[in-house]
Amino acid sequence: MSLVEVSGLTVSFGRARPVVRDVSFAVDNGECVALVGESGSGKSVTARTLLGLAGRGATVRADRLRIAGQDTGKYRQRDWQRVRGRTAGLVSQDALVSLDPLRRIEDEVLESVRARGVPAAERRQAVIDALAEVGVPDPEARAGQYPHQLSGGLRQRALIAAALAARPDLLIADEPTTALDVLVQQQILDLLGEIKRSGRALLLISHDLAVVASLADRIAVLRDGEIVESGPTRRVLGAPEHAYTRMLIDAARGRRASRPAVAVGEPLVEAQSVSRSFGARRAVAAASLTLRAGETLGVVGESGSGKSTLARMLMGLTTPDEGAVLLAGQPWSAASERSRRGRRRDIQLINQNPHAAFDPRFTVGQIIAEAVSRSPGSGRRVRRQRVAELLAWVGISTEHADRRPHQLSGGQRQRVAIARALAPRPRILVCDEPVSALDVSVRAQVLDLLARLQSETGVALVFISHDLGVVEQISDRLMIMKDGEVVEEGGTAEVFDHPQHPYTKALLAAVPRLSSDSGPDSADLGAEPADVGEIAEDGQPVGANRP
Amino acid sequence: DTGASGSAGGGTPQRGGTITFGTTGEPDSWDLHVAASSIAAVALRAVYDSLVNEKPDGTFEPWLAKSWTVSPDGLRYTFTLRQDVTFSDGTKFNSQAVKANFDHIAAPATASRNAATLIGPYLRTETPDPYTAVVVFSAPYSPFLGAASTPFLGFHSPAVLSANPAGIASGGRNVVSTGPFTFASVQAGQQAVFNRRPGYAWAPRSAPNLGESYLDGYTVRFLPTDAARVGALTSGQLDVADQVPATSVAQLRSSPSTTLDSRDNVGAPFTYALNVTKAPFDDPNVRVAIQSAVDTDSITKGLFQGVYERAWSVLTPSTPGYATSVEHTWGYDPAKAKKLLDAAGYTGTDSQGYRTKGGQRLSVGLIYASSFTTAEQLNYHTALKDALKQAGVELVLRPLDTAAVVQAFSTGDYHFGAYSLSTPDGSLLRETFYSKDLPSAGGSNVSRVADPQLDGWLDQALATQDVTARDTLYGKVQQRVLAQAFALPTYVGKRIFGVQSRVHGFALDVQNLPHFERVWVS
Amino acid sequence: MTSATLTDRWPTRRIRRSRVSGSVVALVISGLVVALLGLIALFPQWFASTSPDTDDPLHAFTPPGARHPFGTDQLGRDIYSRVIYGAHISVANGLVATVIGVLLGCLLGLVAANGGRWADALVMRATDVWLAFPEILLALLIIALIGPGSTNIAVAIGFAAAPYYGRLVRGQALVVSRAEYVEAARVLGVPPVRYTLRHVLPNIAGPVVVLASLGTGTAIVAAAGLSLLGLGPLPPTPEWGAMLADGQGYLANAWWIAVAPGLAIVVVVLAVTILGRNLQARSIR
Amino acid sequence: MPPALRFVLRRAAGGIAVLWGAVTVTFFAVTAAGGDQIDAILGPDAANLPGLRAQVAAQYGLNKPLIVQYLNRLWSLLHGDLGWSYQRNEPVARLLSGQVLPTLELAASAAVVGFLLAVLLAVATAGRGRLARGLASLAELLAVAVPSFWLGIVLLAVFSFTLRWFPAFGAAGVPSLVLPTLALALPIAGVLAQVLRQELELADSKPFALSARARGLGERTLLVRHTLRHALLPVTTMSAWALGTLIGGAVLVEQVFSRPGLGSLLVDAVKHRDTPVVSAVVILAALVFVVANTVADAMYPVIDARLRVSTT
Ligand SMILES: Nc1ncnc2c1ncn2[C@@H]1O[C@H](COP(=O)(O)OP(=O)(O)OP(=O)(O)O)[C@@H](O)[C@H]1O
Ligand SMILES: Nc1ncnc2c1ncn2[C@@H]1O[C@H](COP(=O)(O)OP(=O)(O)OP(=O)(O)O)[C@@H](O)[C@H]1O
Ligand SMILES: [Mg+2]
Ligand SMILES: [Mg+2]
Repeated sequence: MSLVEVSGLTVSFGRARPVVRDVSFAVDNGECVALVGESGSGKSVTARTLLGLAGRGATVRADRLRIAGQDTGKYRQRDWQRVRGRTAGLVSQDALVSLDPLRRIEDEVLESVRARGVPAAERRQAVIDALAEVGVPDPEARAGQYPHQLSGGLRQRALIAAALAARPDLLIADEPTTALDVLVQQQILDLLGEIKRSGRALLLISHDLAVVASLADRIAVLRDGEIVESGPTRRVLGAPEHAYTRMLIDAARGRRASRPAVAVGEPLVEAQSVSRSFGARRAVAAASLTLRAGETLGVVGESGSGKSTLARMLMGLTTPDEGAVLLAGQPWSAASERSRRGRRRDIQLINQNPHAAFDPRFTVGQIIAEAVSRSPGSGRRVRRQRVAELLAWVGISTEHADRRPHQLSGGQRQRVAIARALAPRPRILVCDEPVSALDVSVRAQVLDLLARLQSETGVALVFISHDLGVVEQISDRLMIMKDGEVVEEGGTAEVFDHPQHPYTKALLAAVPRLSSDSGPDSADLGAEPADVGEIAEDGQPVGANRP
Repeated sequence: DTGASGSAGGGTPQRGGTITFGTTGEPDSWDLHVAASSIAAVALRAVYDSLVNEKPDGTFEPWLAKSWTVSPDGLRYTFTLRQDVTFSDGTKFNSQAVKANFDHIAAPATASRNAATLIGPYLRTETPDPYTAVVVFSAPYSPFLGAASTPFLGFHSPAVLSANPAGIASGGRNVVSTGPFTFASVQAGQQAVFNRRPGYAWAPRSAPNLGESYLDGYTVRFLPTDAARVGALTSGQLDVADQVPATSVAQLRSSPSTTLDSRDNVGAPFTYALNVTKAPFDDPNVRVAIQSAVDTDSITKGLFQGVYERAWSVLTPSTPGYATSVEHTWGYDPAKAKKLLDAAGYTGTDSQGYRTKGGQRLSVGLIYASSFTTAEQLNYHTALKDALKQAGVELVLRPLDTAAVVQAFSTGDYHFGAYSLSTPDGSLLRETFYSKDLPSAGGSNVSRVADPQLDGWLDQALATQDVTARDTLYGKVQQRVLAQAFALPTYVGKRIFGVQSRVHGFALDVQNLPHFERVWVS
Repeated sequence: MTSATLTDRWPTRRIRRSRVSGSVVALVISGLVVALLGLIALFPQWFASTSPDTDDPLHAFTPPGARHPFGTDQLGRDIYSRVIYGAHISVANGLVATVIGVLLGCLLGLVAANGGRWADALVMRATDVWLAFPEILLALLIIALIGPGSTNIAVAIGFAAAPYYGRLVRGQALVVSRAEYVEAARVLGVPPVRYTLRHVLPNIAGPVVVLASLGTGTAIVAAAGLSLLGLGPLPPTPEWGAMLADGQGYLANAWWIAVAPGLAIVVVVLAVTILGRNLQARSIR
Repeated sequence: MPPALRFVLRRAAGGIAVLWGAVTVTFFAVTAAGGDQIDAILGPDAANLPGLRAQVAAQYGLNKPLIVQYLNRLWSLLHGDLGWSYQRNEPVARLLSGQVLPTLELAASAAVVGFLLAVLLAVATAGRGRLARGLASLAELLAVAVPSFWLGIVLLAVFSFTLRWFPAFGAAGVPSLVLPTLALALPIAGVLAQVLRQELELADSKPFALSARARGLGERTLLVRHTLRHALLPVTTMSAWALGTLIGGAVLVEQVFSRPGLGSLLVDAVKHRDTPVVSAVVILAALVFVVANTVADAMYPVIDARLRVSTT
């Protein structure tokens, strides 16, 4: 008997098209099943439906939906409450905000402990045990703390503890690592591995095949509410049948770009040991870089390492405390804003969050037109033509020109941002996490666009990301940043193959990747993190300074 | 005369109980020597006694004074005082007390508003012996007995007067006098509480209750909103409501648990004085035109739902000296108004329909103290404005703060001033139309009339002690005032009390003041 | 970071979206009602049946009926016509107060946002003090100083509301001038004057317009309240609050005098509130 | 010093500064506009008596330099001396003391009733079907749009004058409190209910609510343990606004119901330009406001641990 048996599951909200369609799968005792798919493919809805929490206004139909052998077709609220926590525990998607910020950790875990029926006197100990079980250091002290006092990794652990404390047969983990830094992600995956080894069934949900590959016995690939492919992990990864699965695998595997040799031209932009502090915090410390025409410089580092600050100094938006930035050999950071204004079109910026970078009152056409009108010699007609040209170039149809940014999808927005950045025909394009907010499939399109852009216009790129896999695809050279300092710099292949700095090593090791024969047994989970210090266990919320 | 009627019947008086009396507001001062408002007199009548008592027929009887004489020249009033009277703090009432009080009224520092007018050309008080007081005037002053019968010329305890005269204004235990009740406490804006004075035994002879009050006490609540007062009466929160608005009369009449007790106001009706010194009111044609342009009949009937009568004269009909001969001698006549204004040269018409002369709009102003103007009066101002507009005259309302009104009255910078006065007799005419009684001199000659003929009649009336002769003179005055349109009388207000049926013996005296010592409850 | 800014304390800012006021239908209806009210306020003579201040004392206190839909008052004036003409005054009061508040608020907010740290601190502390007075009380204090009357009431209310707008404008100005889309314009080399006109001001204006439309309702109510206290325009001006005050005295025998102007206030406030919230819901997206 | 205490002390200092500002502003506003203070003191009849003006000026210290007057004012305020009413010729403090209680009674009962109504309405309708929420938000919108003073008039007309269920005036006992409380509480309840419901629904849609449900919590437990606390946070923020509305509304409602209290005192004083009374009431209101605000600020960290340590 399977723990969970689903067949023909269809979930719809209101009169809209069902968001989950005819989904079937099963989870057996002690087994780990992974649901993989891009954002909006219906992973979370499927998972919640297993707990009777599909959501307000949801209509659930299924040929068969059995939990622990019981048919849930006639379940009422009360029956579901018995299933929740006890039969199946959920570690929900937004780990960082899934703990009630107004209550202590112990109160949250206690709810599960109580549900398990632990006598009052032993509850406190049970809570501590539950926390210790998931590897929370110093559980006695942590129990009394509030979520905001815990780092992201610890919060995720506490959430898992709260789910496990009720001793469920099945643990559903919905994107358990998405909001976390690479190194922390690794730790959580290790923990899940342990849980699985302890004999509990796991339903693992992720958009990233690489994350689940090492744990899952079986994988189901969801797309647009339907399972396009499913089967044993080794089979799915080794011999994908569906094109979509193949694309996911490609994205997860990473492709080292076979880039033509770099044309070493004049330095376009130069940072000469620039530093910048905000109050006591040193955001960037004595960083230097040189960017030449036609090359791509990747800048990598975890959240808060100073990447954006460096980018802003290159853009002349933040003045360095020390050091100087030169643009085409001329003073740039030291120049007055007035004198910079005319030269600004040479260096353009693409932001992580394009939505915020558009005036909400402007249409796409107006946004581009504003950028175009800054370029010289443009009559009204010429300008309109150029707008159309630019939009066509980034693959936005002209009918979108009258829309406002909030009416576009994330990928479309980023393309509009690229079109705007291109409008003044810049020589340098600074991209600050341009694809972090995008789905795998969209991400690939945008990266392709940038690559094409570079080959067609010869623009120099500064490409900032926290994701090594992404940088690897596009960069000629790499810069690794940690706590504001550049810890390593070199050609991409060189850094990947022969990392020098221990931090770089740890970073590379922590990236889950798919080797061609990935599977639960042969997973390349990487070594234990090298000596890089505990990350964010100091009460400083991880990712707090993310937009 | 409804004064003694209403709720008088109902068996033998019983002792005990209290009543709550709702009035329109809080007195401006609890010191009757200072206060201007009649509310103070209403609330405190039963706390103070007077030298003499005015009877319903207009004659006087002994009260704190056993007897009195007036010197032939009218300058000296000699009172022989009762010897058994004490203040509630135990001080004896004697001629020294009379002197101290009258001197207090006359002293400028007291800043008396009403009592100083009432006491007239006061010179001094002589005290030949402890129980004889001689009040001396600088000019003959025949209304003095009437004045002395009001509570405004009542007596504070000399002890208080010497210790803390300023404190009297704030009421409560600072108010100490000889009357049948004592002032227990006051809460600003809310209420004042009064208790029975044990051992009171010097009521005037005609009083229905000669001894201590029947009630243990009474409470005066300040309820400025008419609707609230009426509502409180119907819901039983009040035993007696003062100044029931005319528009509520019909409703209250139909209620079995309450009775109404009403009295025409004594004194001047609500009157608009036309300032004859200010153009265009220096032109009699314009004044008479104004008089003819206002349909006081209809306005009064509508606004007061037939409860008040229109006024024919500058005295109310129940005031001694009222001349019935002026009735129907003037009134609403739009054609006449039109003709007179044409005659006065206001023949043009401007874009808003007002008459003009030489391009100048016929526009006049009415000043009033906003904080002392009742809703009824303000409604009348509004009605006047519209009536004059129909005749092509613009009326500009000019609400001012009190100081500014006083200022304007003393400089004469106004067209209309409005007043209604309560004074027990026709001597009011002197106050309102005698050339020397301008507001700046403390009088009420708001019309600013300086008419030798009027002055002559009024002088004669002041000098004579003959009531019939005096009334004839007052009649002439009224006729001339109206013929000349020095003033536009509008309506005769009524003082209407709503009384719960459990309350007995509630009655107003000639001065429209309640005597709580005569009231009892069943 | 401790407490929300005072602007947040204006409750209307917090109200995101409610069922009734959130739909397009509500937007259209409230927009139409506001437009109609605007027409009435501008051209009362098109809607009124008679002049608002012609007395007819012999028909005083006529209950609502065919001839007088809202009845007549103590002087026999047609209450319907008075309510219609009153729209002119009450709406004008609300608008004048709001305009004063917005102008003063913009001045404060822009000075605080752009005048450097000291100016900012000074303005913020001043608004702290300002906001410590409840609005009506502050208006009363001002009236005690400058005297009653229609204009003075509008001035007092506008003055009392100014710090709310000031805080909003300051906050908006700070947020908008640091917004990434303004930065994007700078990156393109757009000169300051131009991006301020094109991007900063219009985006500040949005929320201010929303708050102002909600504030107009509040101001109309406040003005009526002060008139009710007898601090309003002179009779026979058909101001709604003054009419309420009139009617208050005749509640027992002629309830309709106080009911009609009150209903008028409710309709206006409902319309501008629903409109304001719709605008807000739209602008928050 | 523990951070919590330091926090409270800092807020208190801020409050005192605001209060000082309020006193200063009122003082200078009154003196700047108050050329006629002496007229107001003397009243209608005595205003033009020559010697009296100087005498009064001396008596009230109005002849001293402005700065001395100001310092005197501060000094006497520190001693609880609120000044002297021109119109009633009494210490303002004594005038106020008699009127504070009825106003407090009204404001407190309106606050409690308004809050309870709001919580009941919000809890009963949050997350319910379209109809229930539609009706509730319609009611709330109406409650917000109906001015409390007019509501008072209507309540009076219906329940007092027509049905005679409640007394029409006064401050005696519970019956006389019912109608004014309702008039004052309903608009506030409308606003609070809206905010509460939105916050409840917002909290309910947060991930932590999902994980709590996934732990098997029932709806009522979820409400009590989790979402209600979240919804109450913004209500705490709004307490200052509600207080201002209560005080302002009380002035008008007291007038409508002829209730004794600060409102009638204040209105009377405004009409008579009795500036010492007006400024005393206004300062008193500012004091209450500042205290309430400080309390509310001190409450945040109690409710929300995130605000306890100042990490920035
Ligand atoms: N309560 C709800 N009401 C209406 N639509 C919903 C609701 N919950 C989810 N949806 C819709 O269902 C679809 C699937 O959502 P779901 O959260 O399952 O996606 P997902 O695969 O988990 O994506 P992600 O990776 O972004 O978490 C989406 O289009 C989403 O908008
Ligand atoms: N304007 C600012 N004021 C104060 N501190 C700042 C400011 N900008 C950045 N910092 C701080 O400087 C440090 C570096 O920030 P930066 O944004 O450059 O990091 P990042 O590497 O881009 O991180 P992320 O991946 O989260 O975007 C952070 O600790 C951040 O909190
Ligand atoms: Mg999801
Ligand atoms: Mg960044």
